[in-house]
Amino acid sequence: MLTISGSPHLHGDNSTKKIMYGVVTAMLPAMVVAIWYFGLGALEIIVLSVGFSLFFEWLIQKYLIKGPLTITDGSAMVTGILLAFNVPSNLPWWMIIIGALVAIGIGKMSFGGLGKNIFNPALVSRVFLLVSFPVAMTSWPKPSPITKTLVDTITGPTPLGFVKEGLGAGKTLAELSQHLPGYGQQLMGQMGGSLGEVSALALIIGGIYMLWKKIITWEIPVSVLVTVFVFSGILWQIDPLHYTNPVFNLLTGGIMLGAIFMATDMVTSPMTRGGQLLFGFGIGLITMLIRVWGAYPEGVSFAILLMNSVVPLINKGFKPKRFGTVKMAA
Amino acid sequence: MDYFVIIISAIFVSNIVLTQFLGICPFLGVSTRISTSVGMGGAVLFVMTLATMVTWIIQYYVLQPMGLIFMQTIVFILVIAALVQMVEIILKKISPSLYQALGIFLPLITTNCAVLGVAILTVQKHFDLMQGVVFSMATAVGYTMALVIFAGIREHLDIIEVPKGMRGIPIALVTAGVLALAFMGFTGMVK
Amino acid sequence: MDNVVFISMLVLGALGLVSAIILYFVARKFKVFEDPKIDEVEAVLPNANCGGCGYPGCRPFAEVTTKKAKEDKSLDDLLCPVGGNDVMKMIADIHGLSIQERDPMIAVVRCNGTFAHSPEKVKFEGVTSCSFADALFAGEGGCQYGCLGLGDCVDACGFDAINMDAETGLPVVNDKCTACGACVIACPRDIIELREKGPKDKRIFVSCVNKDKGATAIKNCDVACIGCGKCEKVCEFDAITISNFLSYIDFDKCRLCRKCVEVCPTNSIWEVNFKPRKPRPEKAVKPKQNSVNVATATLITSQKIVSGTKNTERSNIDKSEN
Amino acid sequence: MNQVQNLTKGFIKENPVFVLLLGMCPTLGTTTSALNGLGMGLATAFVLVGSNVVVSMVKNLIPDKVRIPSFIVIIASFVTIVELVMQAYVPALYAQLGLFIPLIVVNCIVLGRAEAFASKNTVWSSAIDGLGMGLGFAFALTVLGAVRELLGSGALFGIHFIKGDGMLAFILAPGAFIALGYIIAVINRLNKKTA
Amino acid sequence: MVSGEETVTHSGKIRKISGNNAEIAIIAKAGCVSCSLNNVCSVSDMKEKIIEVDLRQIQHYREGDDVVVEMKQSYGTWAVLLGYFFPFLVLFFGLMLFLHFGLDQGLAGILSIVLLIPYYSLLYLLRNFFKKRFRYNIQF
Amino acid sequence: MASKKESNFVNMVLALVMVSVVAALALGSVYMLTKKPIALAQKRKQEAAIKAVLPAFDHVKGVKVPDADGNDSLLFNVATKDGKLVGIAVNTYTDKGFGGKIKAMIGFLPNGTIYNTSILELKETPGLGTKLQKSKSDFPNQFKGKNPKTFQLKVTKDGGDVDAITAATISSRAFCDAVQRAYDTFEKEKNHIN
Amino acid sequence: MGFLKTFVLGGIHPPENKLSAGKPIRSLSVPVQVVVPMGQNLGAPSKPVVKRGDKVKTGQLIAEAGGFISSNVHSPVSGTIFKIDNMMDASGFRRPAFIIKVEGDEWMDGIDNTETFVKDVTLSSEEIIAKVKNAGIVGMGGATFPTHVKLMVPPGRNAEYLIINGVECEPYLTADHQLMLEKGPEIVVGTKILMKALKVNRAVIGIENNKPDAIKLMRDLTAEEEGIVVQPLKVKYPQGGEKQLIKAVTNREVPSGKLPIEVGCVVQNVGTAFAVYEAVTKNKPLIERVVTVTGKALENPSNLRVRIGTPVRALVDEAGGFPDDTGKIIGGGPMMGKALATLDVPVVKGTSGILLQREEAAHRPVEGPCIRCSKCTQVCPMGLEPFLLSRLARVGNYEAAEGEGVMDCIECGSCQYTCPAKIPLLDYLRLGKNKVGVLIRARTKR
Ligand SMILES: Cc1cc2nc3c(=O)[nH]c(=O)nc-3n(C[C@H](O)[C@H](O)[C@H](O)COP(=O)(O)O)c2cc1C
Ligand SMILES: Cc1cc2nc3c(=O)[nH]c(=O)nc-3n(C[C@H](O)[C@H](O)[C@H](O)COP(=O)(O)O)c2cc1C
Ligand SMILES: Cc1cc2nc3c(=O)[nH]c(=O)nc-3n(C[C@H](O)[C@H](O)[C@H](O)COP(=O)(O)O)c2cc1C
Ligand SMILES: Cc1cc2nc3c(=O)[nH]c(=O)nc-3n(C[C@H](O)[C@H](O)[C@H](O)CO)c2cc1C
Ligand code: SF4
Ligand code: SF4
Ligand code: SF4
Ligand code: SF4
Ligand code: FES
Repeated sequence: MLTISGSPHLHGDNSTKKIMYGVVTAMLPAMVVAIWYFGLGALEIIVLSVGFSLFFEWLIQKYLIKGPLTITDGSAMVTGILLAFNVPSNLPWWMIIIGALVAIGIGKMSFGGLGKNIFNPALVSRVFLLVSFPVAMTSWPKPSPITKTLVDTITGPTPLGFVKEGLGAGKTLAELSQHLPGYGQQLMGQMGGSLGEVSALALIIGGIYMLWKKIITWEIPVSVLVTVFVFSGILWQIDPLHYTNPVFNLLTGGIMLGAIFMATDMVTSPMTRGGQLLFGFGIGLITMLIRVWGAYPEGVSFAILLMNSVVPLINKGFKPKRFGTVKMAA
Repeated sequence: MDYFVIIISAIFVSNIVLTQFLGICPFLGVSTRISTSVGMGGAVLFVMTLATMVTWIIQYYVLQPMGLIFMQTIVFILVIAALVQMVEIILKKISPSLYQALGIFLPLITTNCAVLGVAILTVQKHFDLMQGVVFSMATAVGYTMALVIFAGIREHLDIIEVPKGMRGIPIALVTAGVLALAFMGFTGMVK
Repeated sequence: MDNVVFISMLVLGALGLVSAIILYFVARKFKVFEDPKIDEVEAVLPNANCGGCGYPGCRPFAEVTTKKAKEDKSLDDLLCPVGGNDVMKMIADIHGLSIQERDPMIAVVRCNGTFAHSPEKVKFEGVTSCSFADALFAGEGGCQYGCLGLGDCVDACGFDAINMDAETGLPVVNDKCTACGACVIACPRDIIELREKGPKDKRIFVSCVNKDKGATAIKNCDVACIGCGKCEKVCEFDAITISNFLSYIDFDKCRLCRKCVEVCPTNSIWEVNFKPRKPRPEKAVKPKQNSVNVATATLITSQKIVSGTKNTERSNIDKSEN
Repeated sequence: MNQVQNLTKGFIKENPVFVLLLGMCPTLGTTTSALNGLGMGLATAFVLVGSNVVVSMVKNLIPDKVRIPSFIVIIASFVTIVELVMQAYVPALYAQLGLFIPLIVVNCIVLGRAEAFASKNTVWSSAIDGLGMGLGFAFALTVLGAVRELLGSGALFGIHFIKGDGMLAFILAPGAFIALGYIIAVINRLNKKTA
Repeated sequence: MVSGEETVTHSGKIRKISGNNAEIAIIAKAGCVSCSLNNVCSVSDMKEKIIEVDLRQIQHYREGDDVVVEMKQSYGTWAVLLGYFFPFLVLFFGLMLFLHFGLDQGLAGILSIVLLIPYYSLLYLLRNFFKKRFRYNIQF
Repeated sequence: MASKKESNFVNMVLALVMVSVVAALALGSVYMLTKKPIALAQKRKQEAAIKAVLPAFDHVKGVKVPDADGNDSLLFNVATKDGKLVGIAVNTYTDKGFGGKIKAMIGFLPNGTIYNTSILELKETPGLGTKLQKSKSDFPNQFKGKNPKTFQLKVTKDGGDVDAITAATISSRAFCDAVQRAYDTFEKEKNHIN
Repeated sequence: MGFLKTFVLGGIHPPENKLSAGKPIRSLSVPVQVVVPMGQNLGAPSKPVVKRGDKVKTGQLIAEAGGFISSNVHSPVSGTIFKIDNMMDASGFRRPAFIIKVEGDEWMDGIDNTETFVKDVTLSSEEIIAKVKNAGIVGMGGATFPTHVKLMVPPGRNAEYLIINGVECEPYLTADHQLMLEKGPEIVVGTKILMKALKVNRAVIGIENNKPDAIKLMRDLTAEEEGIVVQPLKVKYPQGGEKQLIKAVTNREVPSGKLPIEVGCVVQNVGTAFAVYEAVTKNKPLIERVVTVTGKALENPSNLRVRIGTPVRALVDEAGGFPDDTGKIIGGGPMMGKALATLDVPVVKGTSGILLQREEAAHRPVEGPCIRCSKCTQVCPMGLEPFLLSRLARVGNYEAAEGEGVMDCIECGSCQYTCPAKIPLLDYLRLGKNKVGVLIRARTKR
């Protein structure tokens, strides 16, 4: 039988699935690093997080929304992995289940599922967990190559937390910096932190892959990182004893993970390039404000959520240039 | 207290809607028009400031000297209600066309809860007059900000298919909750 | 000590005085009179805000009735189709008037191009919107007048009174219908009509809107009205007219004698809510739909019509079909 | 409508919080625990009943144009009375509820019932109405408080069920919004089913 | 923008027609539309606002008709500035000024409220200008 | 139904004034009635706090004392039994809490030893900073019977003797600050009391 | 070659699949019966001037323009008017049409039916326009807008550029390309005639860079011609869109809601230019056109010259017969063409191609939720936000859709092609355009 439909009768070969599994691929290096440093605990967290994210998505779609099932589109898997990336590797298993429920239930399905949410689901969950279980969420196991971690885990602070603590107690950076990991270690990920955020290098590799595959555009990550670099650079120039240097700010904490994988979530970021630049700038700025003056040592998650909330406004303000709306010089 | 601290605190750290829980009803029922939200912010700004000034004077020059602090609630609410109406009458008398333009533009400013709340808070926090005025101004700004952000989100929610059970108030509340979660990031910025 | 009480009385009294004065002037400035009857009327209205009455909502309708009642002392050309006679009577009571009872109406779908009768010739893919499909092509069954089956009418109905039958691909009106007419407006093909419900909900109508010549019509749908004129001839009450190869039964004139139903060679005339006929041998092969209620009315015969019906080509009487 | 229905409708069908969505501020602001919610709810209920009774008593003495301010004065008086009494006899609870006690005066439910019901009905039915609505409000606040307390600290009315804490987020501001959002969603669903 | 300036619309009802003027009552939609009792919640504001519209171009309206009043959005912004924002500035800077001169807080407060009187007088003087500037019309 | 009063000027003024006056009367009376209980409740609260942090006493006297840096003043509740000094309960505070100000009462024995502590007011995070309160954790107990002369009022992380509440170092540190403030002022002023 | 001219906003690169490229144009023999619809142009349908049973000659006027924006219709064959009846058109609707039984091929007097090349034209602008009008020429680029209307520059406007649209950016289609290769000189003359009619002295022939032979040929042919240049363009869909072409060639933007003449441009398709040539120099009305018949399953994708009214089935038979696994028949190109319900519909003046899609290619991919990736916005040549417009149409907020510019959409389909969630964006946009159109009409009526 012939088919009748409106034009166009051709379709490009890009698809939601391709995009989502592309992101998963891009996260592989960071995943490998996480397992290398944090051991099977990291693997367990990732598996639990992904598994329960998919499970809750299925459950809600099947029994509450009663709509089509879309767990195979890969978006819940991305959310699951990113949630796992955002927690310490020794988080109790039941907390990660609560996290998956919050991410999928509150962050995503309450709004109707993929594409409808305003806030980044993984971050909603991370912040929810952070606020609910501050103790567990801020005890970081010290990373060590996989062979050792199987034996024991020692907890230690993240470099950012350490610095903030120290500064709060009236110490100067000079004293503190002796105890900080070097840049090489920071790049490779040999420092305390959430399991996916530690290795800047692995994250950057993933980012380049996504840029190459045209999954993301450069605007958001670059504007976030540049803002952080410039802002912290200025403070550092003013008072290098009390403000950390810009490279340290880029390599530690969740800024790389946030800028490359979480701020770029297309669902929750602005549509136009101008809007994306502003979005990235906002994230960088708020992150630094929280890092420097807030109570929390790290502010990326809050910054992204806050900027998520103004995305509708940004979208209103930054429209694409419409054809034929500029007066010709005639 | 430092004015700067008061301002940051009232706008971000203890945002009136998201952490103080005042003026929730208009916040939830806010229109999706961003420009009207800003306009409403302007009105709230004036009304709050004026109300705070008047109630502050009454508190410290009438109630306290006369030992009538216990009548704070009743006096404040009467004064605020009267003030708001007076502003309206004056505007209408002075320039009907201006008044009419406002009438078309703005939804009702039923923010009694927030206005009275701020007036009482100003007194509770032992602010002096200028601090009180700055506080109410910053509160109004924080209120407007929350309103505008929410107007934007509402517009988005209007064109997507929110699941049936969550449509309307439930999703608005959940969104407000997540927004409040995000605002917790400002915790501790001012002591 | 008592002077605290005294002072408070003084202060509050003064405040009360000031407010009273202000309010007095406010009241004078903003005096608005609204007839309390409007509220009363609004209270008896169904509050469906469907617009079926021709006004934007229930409150405006309440205002109009109140105004009319005051000025014209009659509510005759006003009707809340949803509330029907009962509600209109209540409104009239509020105003101390009486009303003319009106025959209740119901929406009927004048197309029977089910999957069986008008088999799909092509498959449509795209948004489920009749108005979109109408602009794109003639229809899956090839009838350019028939129902597209994409449910614009269903979406328009605020009373859950119309739904798509998955088996036939046609909308079915159930007895929740309030005759608000929203579906009539929504249908891009003017298939839905409001008709009198008739005594005991009985009614007879032509379930087809195809204006093609008989031969063409029957090619796309075996229960199409071919405009043969048999019904027109057999009707003793002049209730049937044919124009553009399409028969139409005027419900004001129709006496429900059912003669036309019997003569229609293509079964395109429907009887609803009649008792089953006594089986007659020659008609047995062609059982008429005889459902007891409207909801099952579409389950009509799927029997093929013997073709070869002659259709007398008639000059086009330029009369719209309804 | 009979008196019993009048009394019970406020619980689910016409619950001022869950269905009519009134008085959101105290609802969110005071429900960190079931007990606090109950306290706030009862305080409001008292004001509701008191003002309803008085308003219905004086309804014929008050000209229309000063109706609203008179009602406000009456309501504010009851609020102040509650304030004073709580300060005197339950100071701890008063300290917890803080700002929200004086704010009862602007709670739409109170003025709304005075205006919509008490100003048209007899003293007795106004009292019943006030009680019904007030208890409905108290019920809602208690439920929300209980949910938040249970999820937030693993306790109910101060009795702990688990060691340690629950999800702290529920005790804090975000949890108030989120919990209320889902409760309303559930109630909507229930009401739709029974309707 | 090509689509012209954005406008604000408001539905209302014609109360009275006198000559070329129509008094239109607009039911101000409360900020709290969610609140089902908002029609009784009138502590701080009016429910209905009357505006006047010049009917010279369009005559076919009768009293009681439902109409949509339309106004350019920028007028609304200006109205808010004039009606609320500038008086706020008067209050604020008045207070700052008086306190700067070392006045007692209460006095400074009262004086800055009194400052509103000249401000509103100014508005009063300008009322005819506003009348010309602020235009509304009935949509369609 | 009795006919409603008309809305004319006199009626309006009269009604509203009457309502106000009656309301004021009622309020004034309730105020008079509750005045004493309120004052009592407040006094009881303060006394209860003092009692909680000091050994038994029969008489207490409040003295405002400039604090150690001389910027502010603290309230010293000087408790005596049979005219003999039992201890001093210091109303102290700190601004360094996670959520801002924390107010506390610290009871010092005449020799400077901490008898007990209690929290009067705090805005810390429930479940974390709120563990400063006695009902919520053992944290405050470690101060009992310690003399700040020998007991370093600093969390262990900063080289002191106080075991911080897990994940609430900031609050713990703030509490130490409040105690320190009280102790410094106590040391400075104890000789001027009496 | 990154520096070729093109339009700025958006655009996509669907696979070209020009299967019939380079295939010489073959003339299809005259069928035994033709169906000539009365409404073949954008605008009002034409009014018949012959009756049932009349004998007509090839090129005889059988219906005349029914309004200002309307055009004449001529008999494409000689024979008898068998019937004037409602006949199925491409969308399956029955609309009035002539059914002509073919009897021989007897042409009207005065029509020069030879291939001789006439180079010089001495007519005035008005005379040319009159001839174009008489010949019933409509735009051959697909929109079928009556050409003579386009040539009548409204008072107060001034045409500066004639742009000949040889872009053919649609995948699969090759008719224009082949026409340029075979009838280059005629097209150049047609262009000159159009320039004269419009009283312009500049004409640009825009050709995409994937047709280097055509560019070269046209360059050679116009080398001597004053004022005519050939502009190679970067390959990007929808370069052939009028507004995009004007932007690419002249860097002018036709203001939203306005016509090209606003910026001094008139765009004509190469086919139109050829038809104008034939009409003016040879008095030949528009009774035949070149149609690309193509599709991956077709044995012999071809460029055919056919009489208007020939059944599509005849074309498909000529191109190798109807393949069994055909899932969709498209009249036009794959991006903008219309799906046909049957092969039994006639070729009309606007039929530029017939594309047969295989069953597996004929179906829409499954639709998922929009992931707000903004790809649709990035490719929209009109700078619209298709995801937003489609949502607004879906929830019925047509006023907002109008404000967001839904009426500017040129229905190029780039957005839907690109969307990773496979949302039928253009369906919704069309729905929105329909409804907004109703709104606008209601408004202007008031
Ligand atoms: C929601 C939330 C609330 C917190 N509240 C407190 C608090 O009240 N007091 C506190 O000292 N730390 C609080 N913290 C933890 C601090 O941010 C910081 O991590 C901690 O004080 C220092 O870590 P440590 O005590 O484990 O060394 C909170 C953290 C979160 C996420
Ligand atoms: C109502 C209407 C009026 C038009 N008037 C003119 C005109 O006066 N001059 C002109 O050159 N083109 C005119 N056009 C033609 C359009 O500019 C355009 O060429 C036509 O719609 C086909 O373009 P397309 O194939 O890109 O859609 C008109 C089109 C429409 C729909
Ligand atoms: C998206 C789009 C693509 C088009 N592509 C072509 C094309 O490739 N070639 C062409 O001649 N016309 C194309 N057209 C039609 C032109 O816009 C325009 O109607 C035509 O060039 C005008 O010439 P005509 O009136 O002679 O047809 C396209 C239109 C649209 C909207
Ligand atoms: C580049 C990219 C980044 C993403 N980042 C996140 C993320 O940070 N958190 C998340 O929950 N989902 C993320 N997703 C997955 C998906 O968009 C997300 O589940 C939706 O927000 C759910 O509607 C990402 C997807 C892509 C393509
Ligand atoms: S079926 Fe039609 S007429 Fe009947 S209620 Fe529904 S929309 Fe109204
Ligand atoms: S009756 Fe009309 S609106 Fe309803 S499905 Fe059929 S075509 Fe669509
Ligand atoms: S079809 Fe319309 S909206 Fe989509 S890309 Fe083309 S012009 Fe833009
Ligand atoms: S391309 Fe598709 S998925 Fe992406 S924003 Fe547009 S509509 Fe949404
Ligand atoms: S209770 Fe309604 S605004 Fe606060």
